[in-house]
Amino acid sequence: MLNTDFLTIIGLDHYLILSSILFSLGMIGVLMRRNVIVMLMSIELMLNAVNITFIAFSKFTANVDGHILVFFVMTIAAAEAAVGLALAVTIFKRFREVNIRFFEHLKG
Amino acid sequence: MNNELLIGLLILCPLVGFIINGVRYNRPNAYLSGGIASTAIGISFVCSILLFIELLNLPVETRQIHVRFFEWITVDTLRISAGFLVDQISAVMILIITGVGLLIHLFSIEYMHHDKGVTKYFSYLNLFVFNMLILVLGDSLLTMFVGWEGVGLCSYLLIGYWFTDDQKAAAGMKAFITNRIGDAAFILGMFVLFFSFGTLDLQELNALAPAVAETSWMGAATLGTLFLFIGATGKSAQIPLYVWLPDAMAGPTPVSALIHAATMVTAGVYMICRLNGLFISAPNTMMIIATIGGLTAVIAASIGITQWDIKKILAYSTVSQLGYMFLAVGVGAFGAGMFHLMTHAFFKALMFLGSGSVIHAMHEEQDIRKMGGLRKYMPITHITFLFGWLAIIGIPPFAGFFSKDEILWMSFHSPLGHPVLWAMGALGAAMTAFYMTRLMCLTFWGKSRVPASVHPHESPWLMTLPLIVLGILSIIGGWVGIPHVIGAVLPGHPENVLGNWLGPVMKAIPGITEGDPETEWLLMGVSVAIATISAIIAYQFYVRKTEMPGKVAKALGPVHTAVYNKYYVDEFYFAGIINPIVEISKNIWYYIDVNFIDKCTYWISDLVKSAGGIVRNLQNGNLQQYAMYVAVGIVVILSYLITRI
Amino acid sequence: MKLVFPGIADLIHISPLIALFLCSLIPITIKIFRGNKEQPAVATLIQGLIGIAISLALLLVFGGTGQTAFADNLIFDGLTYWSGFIALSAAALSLFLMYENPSTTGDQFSELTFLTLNSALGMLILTSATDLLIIFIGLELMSLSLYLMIGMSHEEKLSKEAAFKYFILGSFASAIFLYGTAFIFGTAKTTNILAIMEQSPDLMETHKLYLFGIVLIMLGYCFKVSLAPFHAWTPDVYQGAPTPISAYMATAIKCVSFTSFLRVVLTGSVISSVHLFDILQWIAVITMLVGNTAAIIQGNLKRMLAYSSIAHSGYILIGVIAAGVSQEPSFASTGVLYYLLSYSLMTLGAFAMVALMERSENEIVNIDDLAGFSKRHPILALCFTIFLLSLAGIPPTVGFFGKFYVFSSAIAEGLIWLTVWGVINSVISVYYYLRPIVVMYMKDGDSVVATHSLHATKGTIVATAILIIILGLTSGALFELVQNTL
Amino acid sequence: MGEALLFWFLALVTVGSGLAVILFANPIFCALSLAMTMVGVAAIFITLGAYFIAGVQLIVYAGAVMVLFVMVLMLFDLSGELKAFSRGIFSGGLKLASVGLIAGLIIGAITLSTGAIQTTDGAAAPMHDRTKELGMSLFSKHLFGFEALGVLLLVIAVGTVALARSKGGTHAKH
Amino acid sequence: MLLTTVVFLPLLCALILVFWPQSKTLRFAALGFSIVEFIVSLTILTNFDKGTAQLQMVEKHLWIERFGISYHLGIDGISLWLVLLTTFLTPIVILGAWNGIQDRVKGFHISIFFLQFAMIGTFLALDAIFFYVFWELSLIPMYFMIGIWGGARRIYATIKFFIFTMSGSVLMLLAMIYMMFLVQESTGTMSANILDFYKLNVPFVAGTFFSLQTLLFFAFALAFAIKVPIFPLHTWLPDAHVEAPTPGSVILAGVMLKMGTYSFLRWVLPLFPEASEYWAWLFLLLGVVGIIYGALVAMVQPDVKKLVAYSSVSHMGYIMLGMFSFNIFGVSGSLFQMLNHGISTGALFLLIGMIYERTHTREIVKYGGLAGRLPLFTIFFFIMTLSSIAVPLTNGFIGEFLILLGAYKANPVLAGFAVSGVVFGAVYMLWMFKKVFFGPEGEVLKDVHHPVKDLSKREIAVLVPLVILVFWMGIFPNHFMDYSKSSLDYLVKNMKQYELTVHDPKAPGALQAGVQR
Repeated sequence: MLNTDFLTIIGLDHYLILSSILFSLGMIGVLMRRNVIVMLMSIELMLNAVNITFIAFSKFTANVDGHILVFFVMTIAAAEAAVGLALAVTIFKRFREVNIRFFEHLKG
Repeated sequence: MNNELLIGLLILCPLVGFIINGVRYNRPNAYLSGGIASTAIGISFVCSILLFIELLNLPVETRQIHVRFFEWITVDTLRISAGFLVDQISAVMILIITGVGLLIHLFSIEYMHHDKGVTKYFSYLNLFVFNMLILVLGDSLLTMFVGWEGVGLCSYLLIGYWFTDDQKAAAGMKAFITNRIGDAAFILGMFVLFFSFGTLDLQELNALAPAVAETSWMGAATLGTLFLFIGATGKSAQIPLYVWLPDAMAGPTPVSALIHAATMVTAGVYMICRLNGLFISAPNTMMIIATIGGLTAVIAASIGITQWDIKKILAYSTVSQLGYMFLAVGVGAFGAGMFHLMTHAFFKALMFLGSGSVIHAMHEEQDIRKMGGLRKYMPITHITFLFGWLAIIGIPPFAGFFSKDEILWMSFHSPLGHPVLWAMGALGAAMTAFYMTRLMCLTFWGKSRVPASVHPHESPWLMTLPLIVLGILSIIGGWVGIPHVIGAVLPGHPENVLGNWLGPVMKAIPGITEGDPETEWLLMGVSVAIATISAIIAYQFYVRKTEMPGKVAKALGPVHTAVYNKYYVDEFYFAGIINPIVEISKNIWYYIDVNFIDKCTYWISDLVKSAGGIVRNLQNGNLQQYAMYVAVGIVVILSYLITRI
Repeated sequence: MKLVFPGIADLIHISPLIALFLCSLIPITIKIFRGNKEQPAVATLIQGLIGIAISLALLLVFGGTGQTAFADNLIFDGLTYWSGFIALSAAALSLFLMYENPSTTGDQFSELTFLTLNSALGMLILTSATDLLIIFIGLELMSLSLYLMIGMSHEEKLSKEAAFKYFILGSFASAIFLYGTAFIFGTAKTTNILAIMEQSPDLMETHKLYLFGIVLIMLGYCFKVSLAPFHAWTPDVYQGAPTPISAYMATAIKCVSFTSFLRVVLTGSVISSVHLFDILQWIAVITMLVGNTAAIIQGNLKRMLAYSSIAHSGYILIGVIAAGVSQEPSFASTGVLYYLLSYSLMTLGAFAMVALMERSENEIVNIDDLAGFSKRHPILALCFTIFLLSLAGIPPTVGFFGKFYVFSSAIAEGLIWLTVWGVINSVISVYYYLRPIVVMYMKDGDSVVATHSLHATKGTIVATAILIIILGLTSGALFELVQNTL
Repeated sequence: MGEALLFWFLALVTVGSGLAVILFANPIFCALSLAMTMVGVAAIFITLGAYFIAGVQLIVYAGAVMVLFVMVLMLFDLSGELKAFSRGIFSGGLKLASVGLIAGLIIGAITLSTGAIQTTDGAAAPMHDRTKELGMSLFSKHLFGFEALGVLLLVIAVGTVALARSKGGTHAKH
Repeated sequence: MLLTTVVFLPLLCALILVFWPQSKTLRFAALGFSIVEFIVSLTILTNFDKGTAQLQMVEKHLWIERFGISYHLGIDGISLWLVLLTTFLTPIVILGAWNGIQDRVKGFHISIFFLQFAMIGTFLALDAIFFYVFWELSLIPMYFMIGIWGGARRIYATIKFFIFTMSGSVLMLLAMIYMMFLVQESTGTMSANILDFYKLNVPFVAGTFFSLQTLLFFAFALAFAIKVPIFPLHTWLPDAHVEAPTPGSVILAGVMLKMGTYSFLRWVLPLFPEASEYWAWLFLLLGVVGIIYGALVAMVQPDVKKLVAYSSVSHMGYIMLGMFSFNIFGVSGSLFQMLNHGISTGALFLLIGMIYERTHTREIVKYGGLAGRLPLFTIFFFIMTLSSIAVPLTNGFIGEFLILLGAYKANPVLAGFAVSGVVFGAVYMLWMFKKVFFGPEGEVLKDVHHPVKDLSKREIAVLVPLVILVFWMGIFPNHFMDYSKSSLDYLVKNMKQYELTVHDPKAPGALQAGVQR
């Protein structure tokens, strides 16, 4: 007899696992994509995953603080995106390159 | 006069002489510096005579003068003071040292007056006398050791006196180092005695020695005396440490006379006599001493037969004679040992000085093959040398006869002795007679083989005077020890003066019996006969049938080669001991220091650096790689936690 | 729902922060009014310094009371007091260096000052925050300002790369930190560490996720204070960033991050999990080894100092661990604070020395470039020697006493094995700290300072050198002083 | 059941578009996929009753941030970029493995822990709007954070402008 | 205040020299200062009470209250002569460096005074951390001295020196901290005071390495053993000596090595008596190995200075041997030998420096026949050689004899091996002496354009005090040993429950155990 509870009853686990998968995808993006802009996107992905976690916890523990946290995180994520993109533009203008492997002058 | 002052003067005069001459080391005036040095020794000589008289005036039971100047080393129970003891034994010694020393100083003035470093020479000589006096007067083993090392040092300086010659410098070094080996053993001996008896004072040691003879080899007295004896073999050139003495002939000849014949080399004998109470309680040691002494007497004499260098012959003769002395003390005849020490000092100093005179005359030539017939040119030297010769081969009534005879007799008669020991002594006597006669023949007698360029001449009076004095002493010196059997038949019944004088401080050999006069006479006759025959053969060989030695040598073949090459002992020491040590040292330096310890430190530093290299390689500038480290770090930490909790 | 509105007391508490923010606005406002033209750099410098001074004064007056503000979001205790003091001082000294460094001075100095002051503001928030969210905000304010500051360097290549690397990795670490916060929020139902402190042992028992949350948060800190294996950004960024900013990062950021880390550790997470404590020990050991071994083979002075900074993080972590396991954490905390102070002093001095050698913004200062330095500048060479010896931990400098206190606290907790690693590493470190001294004194060369007019930099160097000795000799009194406020 | 279906659908959307973000070679597609993800996340927020947050998510993320991304992408000349991933098979494998392990470990911890978290049943709880509650909290308990965020945004604004104007920035002479 | 003056006067001198004008007067000023310091230090002698083993002239001020660390100076019979040796050697070194050091003269003299400050501090400090501060501090000036004024491989040598010595001492620091906590455990307050350390009873378990006392013992011993240095930790020494400038070598050999041996007496033996006794075999063995090994390796050195450096290894082996024989002979011998080594090896280094100034080489093969040209030099060298090979009536003999005596009491077999050092010592020194001074004139004398001159008056003035001491100590050792007798006696007899108190001159006699009148 197959237990279908996992499919039918959606609980905290589901949201958390979803968020962890998203988080991992974001990590893979940061770790493996060669384009710096996509790396920035992946970081956004990670932050989104975190937000899901917050909200899920907030809902399942009836704690409204989670919403505030998400609100703050979003703001900061936006700020980060701004700074990241500004930096990306700067280095693109300088190196004419978005492939991360060209930024290896500092090493050793 | 005050005893302290006397002893102080006695010891310090040579030191003052050393300092004066040492300060003016670069003024080459032989007469002035020699004068200073001789005066110093002269004062000491006078002091010794005064001390001797003082001693004579004391009653027999308390016949000693003991002064302590200051505490030298005081650590817990080790209390050594700068204390000096004049008793019967050391009184004899200081007389010999200062007396013979004075003569040799005088001889040196003339002998060395061409030399540029003569002032230095005299300062060394004075320093030597100073140290020798400390050696004989020191009241404890440690003070004795001061002189013991000091004389070794002076010997080093004087052997290497002509230091620009590499070989001479090396000879000095050899002497010092060989002595040092002995000294190391001496130090160990002191330790053994100190921790067993709690003192290093000579008299106390004698008194504390076990009353019953020690049979164990590991007993304190045996072990201690054995170590001391090893020390003595170094200083007194006995097997196995005798090798330095022949080389020591590199020094000026008067030095050989003073240090390597009359005084320093006898220090070992003196030391054993000094500690006779202790040594006698260690029969095992005594046996070894006697054996070594006998062996040395024979072996050194045999080498002496084949040598061509006048001084080398005398050197081997000295080694051989020292062997006699050890034979004497080894069988417990301390008095005989001292007696031979004294007569030997006279005649061997005489012979060395005589050879010096010859060398002087021959313009520094030492090879007796280039001499011969010198009798004509140097009558005084010849005559005095003749006395010395007679004395050493033991022809009565010359000094050597009495002392040697007493030794041979005691080695036969003493409970510690053995006929084999006597046989060795007799064999040695025969050989001695042979090579000394050979020396006489080749040097003074026979045809002259002197090169045409050399014009031998008699030495000036300052050199001949000491020869004459010593020559006389070589004749009459033995009369202080006329043995009882002879004395009994002579008019006026001369007693064994020396024996009686030393008697109170010499412990009797346990179990000695009254000797059988017939046997004594017999042995005496035998030894004189051997010596005479042997001398006659030598005369035949080297004056009459001069082709014979070559034939004999050829007949003996390898034996002769071995003896001629001194049994290859030096070679053995070099190949077997010295070179391996040097090689090992090089290797341990190279392999342990440079290649192991340092390599280890390099290895550690390389390890650190290569770790740094790894980190550097990880730090490859790739951003994603860095992020990966974070990810891997998280994985490791989380999985660790999962597995642990 | 109970609402707590902030009152005037809260405002007084955060007055240093407010002052810092307001003063930071002055230079850019003036720039706006001047029609987007830079005012003389010295004026900007003075304004910035005034801002820091006011803030510092307010902090010293009102701080250190141990009171909380803004609904327990902030706390103003001894840790805040001292680390704020160190951070603000470091900011002031770094401003001096920025003022004279070719890669930071001139054009846009007022913006730089603005960012510097605001990043200092972020630091003050970070060091006083007790809520993980506020911590995060402080962290971000501090870091984002720094990313921008590095990116604004006049040097055109390496600084951009450094800024970008720092940014990506920093954001990555922030995300991880945040994820950890989320777990804690979910399990402990609050993000306030004062509130967590009480339930921490229970949670540790029951909730894996809580433990993971704590771990992820710690990793976020480990990244900020550059502990191995999260250190990789440090050498690159320190090297690429303008030297004054490297100095600022190495000192102020490390100081406040460690203080905040300490605050989190003191919640009891470490005590209740012996395994966390094991992990931190290993991190400390690896960090020290990585930093010291890599520093040995560096030729670039700044890079070497960066690795040395990593290594020092390891030493400090020893103190943090000791504080975490201790029953009486104020002892170890004082050690950590003293170490941070000492480390800040000597690192600032050392970076100032690097700044002194830079003729242009593109200049790379290698250790070998110091050859013959001592002959031309004996006093500066002596000062540098003092910095390096202090970094190596030779008495009686502050560096020695820093290590002494940290190791003492560790030994008091029985962490002997850890301290053995610590001292082994300090021996390794001697090797590379001696190298600049060797080059300066024992090799001939024509090394000179960039220009002779770098008075502020020189002043910084001499002042820190003197302080290193004086604070070393009076370290006992200082220790008492700090411990009494904790 | 419908709720479950909705969840699985949204999960599929977010994960699928998330996957697309990291798989597409062309960054424009990535950006569009990211926007899709954001929308999906917003929808999940709604299912979790966070309406306000969902709105903010749509406005800030899907609106502002994504536009920013796309604009920046337009600035760049990306014709040369044909491959999505960095080179290195070994390191790639290691990266994948470690991320996978992290995910696995966290999921494991989640499944172990959620039982202990006292969940008020999400489905049972009324889905009322919490925006007011949120506002109250924001201006009382979280006032400081809010103000700090304000400062942060100002700093970012000034800073990015300054960065853009800096010598090495967009106006740099090449 | 006397000890404070003695410790800090050199620092003051260094500070004055910093501001002294760069002129010829600098050297005179430095010489004058050092002589003043010596005279001041001599007043210790007049104020010293020979009859007590307690600490005298103690000064104590709390420094770091929380840790019980204090500024704590005091002197007893063990440290007395080492302090005087330091102050005595300094003027000699300064005078000896008159011509040798021409580069950065000011820095050099500052280093010397700084070094003197650190060394005296090490000998007088009675507080663990205070001691450690001085201990480490002394590395720095020596590091500079070797590194700046040294020979061709000076950098390698100086770094090796620094890292070797440092790596030992850090573990000691940990051990010290640990002991401070032990004090806290037993008395309630933390203290780094050595007097409190002495009162500790550190648990000891025989037969294992991992017992507390053993570990602490080795932590301390390692630091000191490297400094001494004991075989096989000695390899820094030859390098450091060879590369160091003459003054550096003199101070290194003369005083710095003594810091290690002194510290054994001050710290290791009384603090960890059981462990010391249990592990004595190791140190005795290493001492003997060091004696023989140093001598053998010295024998084959091609470089005079390296030879003397290895001879130091050998001599320090004697000192260790004496110390770990735990009887009054060995211990007083090793203290005496510390002074001897300082004087004779210091003098040898000075002499080598003098000849190096003239010939610019130290290779033995290039010398030869110096005795003919440089008689004065030869005489001085010979006297120092004698002292080095321990000929009676020189200082070396007293030390070596007592050490061997003590060692014999402790372990006759090892002593037997050690005695061979007497022979080897003579071998390498005399061999070198022969090669350098005797034989035909060597390469260095053949340069007709630069004839090698004999010693100048200045150089004679440098050497004469040393020669006087060689004989003074050799002939009247009691003049020196009397001062340390009480302390050493007390140490040997009460090692197991060693405790020191502060000597109150008004109430003498409390702690005179074992003093023999």
